[in-house]
Amino acid sequence: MAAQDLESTTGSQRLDKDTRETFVKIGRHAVLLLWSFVVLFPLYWLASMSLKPPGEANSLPPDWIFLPTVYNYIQLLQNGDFIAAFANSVIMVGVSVILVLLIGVPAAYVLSRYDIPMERDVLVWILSSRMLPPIAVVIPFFVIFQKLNLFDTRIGMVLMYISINLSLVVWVMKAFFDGIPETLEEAARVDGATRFQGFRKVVLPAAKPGIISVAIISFIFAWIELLFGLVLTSFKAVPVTLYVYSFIGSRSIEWGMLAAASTAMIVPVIIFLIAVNKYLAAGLSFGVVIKE
Amino acid sequence: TRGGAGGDGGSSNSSGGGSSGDLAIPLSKYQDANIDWKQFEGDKINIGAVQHPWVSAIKPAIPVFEELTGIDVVWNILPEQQFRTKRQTDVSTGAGQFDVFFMDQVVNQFRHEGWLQPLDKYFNDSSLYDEGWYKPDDLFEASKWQCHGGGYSDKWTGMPITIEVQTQFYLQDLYDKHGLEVAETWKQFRENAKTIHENESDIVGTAGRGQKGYGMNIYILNTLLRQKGTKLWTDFPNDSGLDSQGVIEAAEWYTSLLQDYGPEGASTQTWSDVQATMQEGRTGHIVADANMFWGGLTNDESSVADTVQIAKVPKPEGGELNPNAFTWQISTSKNAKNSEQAFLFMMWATSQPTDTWMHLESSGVFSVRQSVWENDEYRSKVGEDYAQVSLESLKEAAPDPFDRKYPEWGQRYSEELQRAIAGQKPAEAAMKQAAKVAEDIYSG
Amino acid sequence: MASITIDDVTKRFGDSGNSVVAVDDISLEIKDGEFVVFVGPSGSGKSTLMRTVAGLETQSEGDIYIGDALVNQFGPRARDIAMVFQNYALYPNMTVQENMSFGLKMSTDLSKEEIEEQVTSAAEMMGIGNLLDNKPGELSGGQQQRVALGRAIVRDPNVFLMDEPLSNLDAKLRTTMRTEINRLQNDLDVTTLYVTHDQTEAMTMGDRLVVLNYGELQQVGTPLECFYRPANQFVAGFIGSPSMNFFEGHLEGGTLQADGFDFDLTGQMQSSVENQNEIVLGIRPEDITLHERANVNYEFEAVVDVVEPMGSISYVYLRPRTQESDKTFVVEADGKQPITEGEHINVKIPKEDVHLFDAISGETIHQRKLDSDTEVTLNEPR
Amino acid sequence: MASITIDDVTKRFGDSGNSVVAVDDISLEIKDGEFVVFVGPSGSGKSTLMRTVAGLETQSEGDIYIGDALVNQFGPRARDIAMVFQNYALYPNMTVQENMSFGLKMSTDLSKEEIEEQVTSAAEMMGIGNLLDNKPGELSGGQQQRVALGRAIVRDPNVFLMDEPLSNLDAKLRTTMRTEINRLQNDLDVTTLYVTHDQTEAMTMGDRLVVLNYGELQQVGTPLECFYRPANQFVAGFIGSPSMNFFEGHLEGGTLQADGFDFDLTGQMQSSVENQNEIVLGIRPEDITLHERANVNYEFEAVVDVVEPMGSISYVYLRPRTQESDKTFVVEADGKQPITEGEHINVKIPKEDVHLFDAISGETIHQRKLDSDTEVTLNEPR
Amino acid sequence: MSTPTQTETTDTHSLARLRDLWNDYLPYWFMAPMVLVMMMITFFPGAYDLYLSLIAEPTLNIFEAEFVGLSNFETAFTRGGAFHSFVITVTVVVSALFLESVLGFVLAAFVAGVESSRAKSFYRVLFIIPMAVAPVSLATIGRIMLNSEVGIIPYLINTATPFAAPAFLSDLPLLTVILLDTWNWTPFMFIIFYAGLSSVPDTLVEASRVDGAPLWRRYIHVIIPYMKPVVFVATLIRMIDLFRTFGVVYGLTQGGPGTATQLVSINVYEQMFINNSPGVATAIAVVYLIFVIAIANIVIAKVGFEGVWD
Ligand SMILES: Nc1ncnc2c1ncn2[C@@H]1O[C@H](COP(=O)(O)OP(=O)(O)OP(=O)(O)O)[C@@H](O)[C@H]1O
Ligand SMILES: Nc1ncnc2c1ncn2[C@@H]1O[C@H](COP(=O)(O)OP(=O)(O)OP(=O)(O)O)[C@@H](O)[C@H]1O
Ligand SMILES: [Mg+2]
Ligand SMILES: [Mg+2]
Repeated sequence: MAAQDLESTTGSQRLDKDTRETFVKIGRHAVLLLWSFVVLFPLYWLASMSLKPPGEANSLPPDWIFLPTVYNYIQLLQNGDFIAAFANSVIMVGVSVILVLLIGVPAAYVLSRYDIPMERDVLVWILSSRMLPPIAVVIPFFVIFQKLNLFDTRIGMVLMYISINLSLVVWVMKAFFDGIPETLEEAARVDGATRFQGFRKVVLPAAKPGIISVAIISFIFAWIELLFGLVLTSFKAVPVTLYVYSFIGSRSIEWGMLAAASTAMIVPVIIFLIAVNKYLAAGLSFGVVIKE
Repeated sequence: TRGGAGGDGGSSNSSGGGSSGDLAIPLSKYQDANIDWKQFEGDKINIGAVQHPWVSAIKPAIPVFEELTGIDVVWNILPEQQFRTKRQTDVSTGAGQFDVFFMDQVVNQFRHEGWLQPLDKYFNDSSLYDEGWYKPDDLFEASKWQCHGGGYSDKWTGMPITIEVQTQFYLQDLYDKHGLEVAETWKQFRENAKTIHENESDIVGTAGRGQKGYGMNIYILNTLLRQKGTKLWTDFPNDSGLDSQGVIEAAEWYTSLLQDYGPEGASTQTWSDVQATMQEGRTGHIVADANMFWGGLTNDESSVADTVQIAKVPKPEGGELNPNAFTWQISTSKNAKNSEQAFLFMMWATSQPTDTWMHLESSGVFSVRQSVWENDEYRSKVGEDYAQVSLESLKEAAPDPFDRKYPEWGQRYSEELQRAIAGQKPAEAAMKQAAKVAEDIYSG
Repeated sequence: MASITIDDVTKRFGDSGNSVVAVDDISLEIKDGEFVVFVGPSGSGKSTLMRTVAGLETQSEGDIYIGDALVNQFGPRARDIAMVFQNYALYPNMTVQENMSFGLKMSTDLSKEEIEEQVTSAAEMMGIGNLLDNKPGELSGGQQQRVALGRAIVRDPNVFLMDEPLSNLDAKLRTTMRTEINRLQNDLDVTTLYVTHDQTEAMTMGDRLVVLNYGELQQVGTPLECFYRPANQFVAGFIGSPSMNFFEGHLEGGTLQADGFDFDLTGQMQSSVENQNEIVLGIRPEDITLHERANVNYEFEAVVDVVEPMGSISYVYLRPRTQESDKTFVVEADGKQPITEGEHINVKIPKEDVHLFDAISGETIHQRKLDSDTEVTLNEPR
Repeated sequence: MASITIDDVTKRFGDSGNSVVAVDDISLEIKDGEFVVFVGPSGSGKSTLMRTVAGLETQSEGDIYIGDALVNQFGPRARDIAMVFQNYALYPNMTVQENMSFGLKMSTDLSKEEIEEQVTSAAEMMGIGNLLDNKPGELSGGQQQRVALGRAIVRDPNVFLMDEPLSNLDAKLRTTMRTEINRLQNDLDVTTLYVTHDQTEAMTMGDRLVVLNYGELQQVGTPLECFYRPANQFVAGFIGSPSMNFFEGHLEGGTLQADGFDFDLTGQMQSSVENQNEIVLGIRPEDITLHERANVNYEFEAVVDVVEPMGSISYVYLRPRTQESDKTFVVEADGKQPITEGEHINVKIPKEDVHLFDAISGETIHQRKLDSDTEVTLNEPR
Repeated sequence: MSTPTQTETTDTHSLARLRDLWNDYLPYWFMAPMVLVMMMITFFPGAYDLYLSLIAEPTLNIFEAEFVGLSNFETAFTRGGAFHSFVITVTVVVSALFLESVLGFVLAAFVAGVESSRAKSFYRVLFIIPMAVAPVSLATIGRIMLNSEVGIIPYLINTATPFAAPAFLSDLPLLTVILLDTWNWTPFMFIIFYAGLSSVPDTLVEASRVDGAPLWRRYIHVIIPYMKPVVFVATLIRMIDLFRTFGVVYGLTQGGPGTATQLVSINVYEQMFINNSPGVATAIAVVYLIFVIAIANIVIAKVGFEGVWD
């Protein structure tokens, strides 16, 4: 190709590329902003319902501008039961997330790295634990919980939360471990690390985005869980979800309180998300580390 | 509207050791009774309750009961749907956690499964019951009837705590504007709805429950069909009567009313949508729904508080007024550990002193006792209109009979009605299908 | 095919606070079809410069032209390049065949068969023809590197960028590959930038050498120019293996007083020196001669520290007998010349082979002599 | 420190159906403290053998002993080794400092300060002292490789395994590192296995060379042995750069008739030959001499194909004038000797420098002559 | 120094022995708690459901139970409307899964491509939040927002666009359910895909750029294949979760109008808690479990889940 050929091709490519690049950029931002709107609008509406004075929650045309009142939140804060259940949930869910990671992540590692007999069947079996609708298993669980004295205990609820998340953790983490080259562990073992140390010091940090993402999801799954909390507790271990619904009465719905409680329930999730946000982004580039 | 602290929580409200002077109701009101109140001192009962105003109304009086009997009361309060799940799990596995629980449309289902414990044994126990003091005749017939398995049992299945009855609601300012009269008949009602629907841009003629569910659309339709002179199960369990002319006419009327003058998507509206629509002044009427909406429509949640009016439900020309009514009863199960204590509680809670206090001093608006509705203090407290319309309706009220498979076939029946409201099939076809399904369920 | 112009390009990594300057204000013109070899110590910015040309890094300052087009805003795809990455960057989920075909599939309209044919023949040529169905994870290091090279050379791009493409190959294979790359580059006449640490590759493959240090350009010239006419002490020391020996010294009336010996400057040298006093004398190991017997011509006596036999030659590490520090210098001696460690030997530094550098700036003050033939070929590209 | 015994070790990859034999029945004894260099073409099984010794691969057959202990069942940790991986295998989430400390933390009880001190001094020595807080992803290729090397050398293990640890370093740094590794190995007296493709490293670093090809052992011996006394044509061709030139020929009454020239065998050669007829003559590029003027001694006239100037020497590629094929051979000529491409020149093959190989088996039939001094040092480890 | 044997044998220190025991049997220790929990949460409920599906009346005393063979299964498919709900469920699963995967991936890729790290963090947090809205809240608030008369969404459509708002819940129930689920659960896909994307080595992307691949082909040929295990797992798990979706849909439509959104889980719920037919409910659940296991197996067999380094 002669130089002028290049010139013309790159010239046109340049045009192409410039337009395409801007196009892509604008398109990307448009999509992200659009989705942000789609996500934000109901959330905004929820929050605004919680901040509107009584009677304005559903008024149309909407009061876009209104004097926000924290009345509902004050009510919520003064509701000792709500606060207690909130704290209870934070503890139970928090502990369950830690435990489910402690149980699930090592198992996922083994499933990823070792030759397990009937590996596929084991994996499907694990997955089968989330195939039945909770509705269909809640009664058996109720029966066992009664027998084992786990009914209405925090330990019981933590166990339940573990059980709803374990399959997720195992599967997703296995996938992430599969993506981490074994060379890293080889290096660790040569460096004198035991298999466990290799796992803990080298593999785990490399799997951080995966761990964080399953932690987030597990947290949320447990946090919004309703059915097991409903059936398997009565006083001591009641999760906050049940309280949110207590604003849906027999012949009236307290929109403001419902919205406030629902909003309040999102807050710990946001806090959790912000706390782990930076780890979620911490992608590793194995490519610069091993030649392959 | 919603009273008291949400949810269950903790144990009783008894602060313990408070002198009777602090109590909401003087103990003397109960001590006249020839009942051994203290026989279960130190026990504890567990109440499974729905998130219902009754709970908030009675809660301040619980210390009275605790003081009176020495029994601790523990609450377990849940939203309706969640409560049903929990109650069913509890009784079906024989766990017997609840000594007292709210009972509704499933009464005969539970009775048939042998989960419910008839109360007659306790009524007959003189240390537990004193008829002269309790005055069972003061209870509305409708609620007593429901407490006997809705006509399917001759034994007490529970004791009534609340009753609500259907009434209609309308907006006075619209009526004034368009020169309308309060409708007494279906025809009038339809015309009123038409006038409003066609002359107002942002306001629909009427709103009514369209959502399926045994407490939803058919709760309204059942009234209308009874007014047409027919009833559910013309011949139980062989002929459901749902394909009779009266039912079909009622269904056609209700369906076309909602389709023509109801909101878009009326077929999916539940009581909360209906209420919200009215609260926002987006509808001229509510055709027939719980009188208990009154509170929600007149409090500060409502933008129509000063113009909304209550009236009895319309009836067909020549038909009878017999609005649907619904009673929450409280029952105890076979496996409950403290049934006697539970009975003491039920009786105390539904007794005249307690009920009167709940309505006069607390937030009750749903008394099962006629005497309360006639009480002037109460009438002036809740408003003459509300009290009078409710009372008259209650006297005429005819609740639904909840046979043991009502939940199952009722669900299918309401599905069919919902389809008709949604315009997916004609009302007649829907009702015929519903009849078939209902009968199949009993024969299959 | 296209010329490449690198215009005042600077590349900084990190945020402005504690940034690392990987490429420091480099300007360079590479002619269409030229083969340019980049050399420099590890970390001197070779890869960074190459990646900037590829469009994988965006320069912090400066412009890059390919042909006449300013390509600052272009991605690698628009620049139409083929690259061998220093770390291979093979696709782990694709077979060798797929790895090598990928670029052709993406950048050309060739039919499946044509692609397969080209890939197979390139793979055969590189001795990995029987590994086409393997995944990169099943290959040895050298085989992986050949796949990485193969992936680039099957293409027909504007520019070849090769970042140490032969570092993990054995000497024989490297020779073959070297020849193949040169042949290919000649055939296609593609402008090529090539990074290597191998002196042989640096000296033999390129039209011009580009010497970098700390991100700065040290010298651009033909390999022989850089070897015989180094622009500064760094280049002199960097090109040639073993390195040129340097003796620092103080100039005292036409005599360089180094640690352990004196060296008399020729008149020509003296005239070049002007008034610098601190001078470095440079002489390549192969130019120094060792003599068993004393001789008028030798400069000084030295002690043999280590002898590294290399087959036909030996590297002898020596220390001037009267030197104070224990720095050694290297001499390339005939492999069959019997030299034992600890022995005293006479060293001769031929005057015509000596370079002189300014000890402070490092600039070359005096270049060695060359016979006129060599002098002529210096500026000729290979 | 420990001896290593590799006993009939075979390593196959893949399932029995289509398996690849990466290491083929190798037996080898490595003495305590010995420095052994593995060489062989790419894919010859060097890394695999090394990884097997490390315990990262389990051999398909055979035993490995470290010291007197059979370690087949032991993991790398129990074998107490330090290894430089060919692909570095740095921990991407750790800084350079942490990468280098990791092994010490895991395998010793040293205090934090001691570890830091050792790591810092090793890093300084390798010129990466200022990069201690960087992550591997922010380093140049050579810097990464130095981290990988540093991670191994800070430790004090039973065995060092180094798989091409210097391949991405520049010549100068490589020389320094070579010396450092040797010094360290001497100081610690750790048994060391070292893979390299660099002829200089192969010749100078190890006590013994192990030459592999296709997973099979070709020769084990001191570097000079392998260079001067190659066991077969493969070793002869592999060791030394540029490679030995081979001329195939037919033996006709004491004269080897090669393509383009005849070569008269000496009596001694003839007696070694026995009754093979197909013979390969081998001679190293540096042993052939070129002469402008005709001379009784030269063998044949040749045409200059290419001249590669290399600084002090040039590689001249020639073809016997009357040769039929266009195969060339290489001669190492003085860099200042003026030779131009296309020129005709006379080639001399000194009889004493000639090797003869059996053309079929490749076995060496006749080795070159050496002066008695060299002969003696052949078997001495460095 | 010692040879390895000596290190091994002289290490008779009990703590060290314990450590060896730990490391030698590491896979067992690692698997044991998971297997234990799994046994607890699968075997008993599974067996219990199977048992219930085979008997007439629920009873905990197996000796009193009246086994009725497959009659519950028969009822499930005749009166129980099991087949209809399977069809509805599959429709929802397929469409929601498609929407959520595509949207989740596109969003993850787009967010990963955002330059400003602040904007990136913002999107990352924001896009996850919908998942944290509790199902019944979402359904209740969603209902009111979609209400034709007082809902904000129909209002906005009617006032801000030239279109007339449809009655979402009655005229487009299935679509509404699918869209709401998409709003609710796209975050799940987003977060896993995002984490997956951030573990794709830069060098691969660089290599593919140099190889001249345009953006979308880089994704198709290099990035997605590389993160295949993650994509696969996220999709599979989401699929399985979708199969048992309950809360939001029930709260929103209760399976209506009619049975237009009668998902399997809603059907099971109604059979169990409304009709009081645990036998039929569990029969549906059992058939359904077999169905989903079969699908999962097919998907696994067809797509496979090997990592790139295997
Ligand atoms: N995991 C594997 N699966 C299949 N074959 C493999 C695997 N690892 C290596 N091989 C093959 O085994 C042979 C030896 O590989 P090895 O890595 O030992 O070579 P090497 O001598 O180190 O080569 P290089 O110098 O190129 O690094 C090669 O042919 C290679 O393709
Ligand atoms: N991503 C990065 N972040 C920070 N510093 C970097 C980064 N990449 C490279 N550097 C630094 O820039 C300098 C030049 O690196 P570069 O990779 O260009 O060197 P190089 O000449 O290719 O070296 P080598 O021969 O070792 O490959 C080095 O000091 C390196 O540490
Ligand atoms: Mg580099
Ligand atoms: Mg190797």
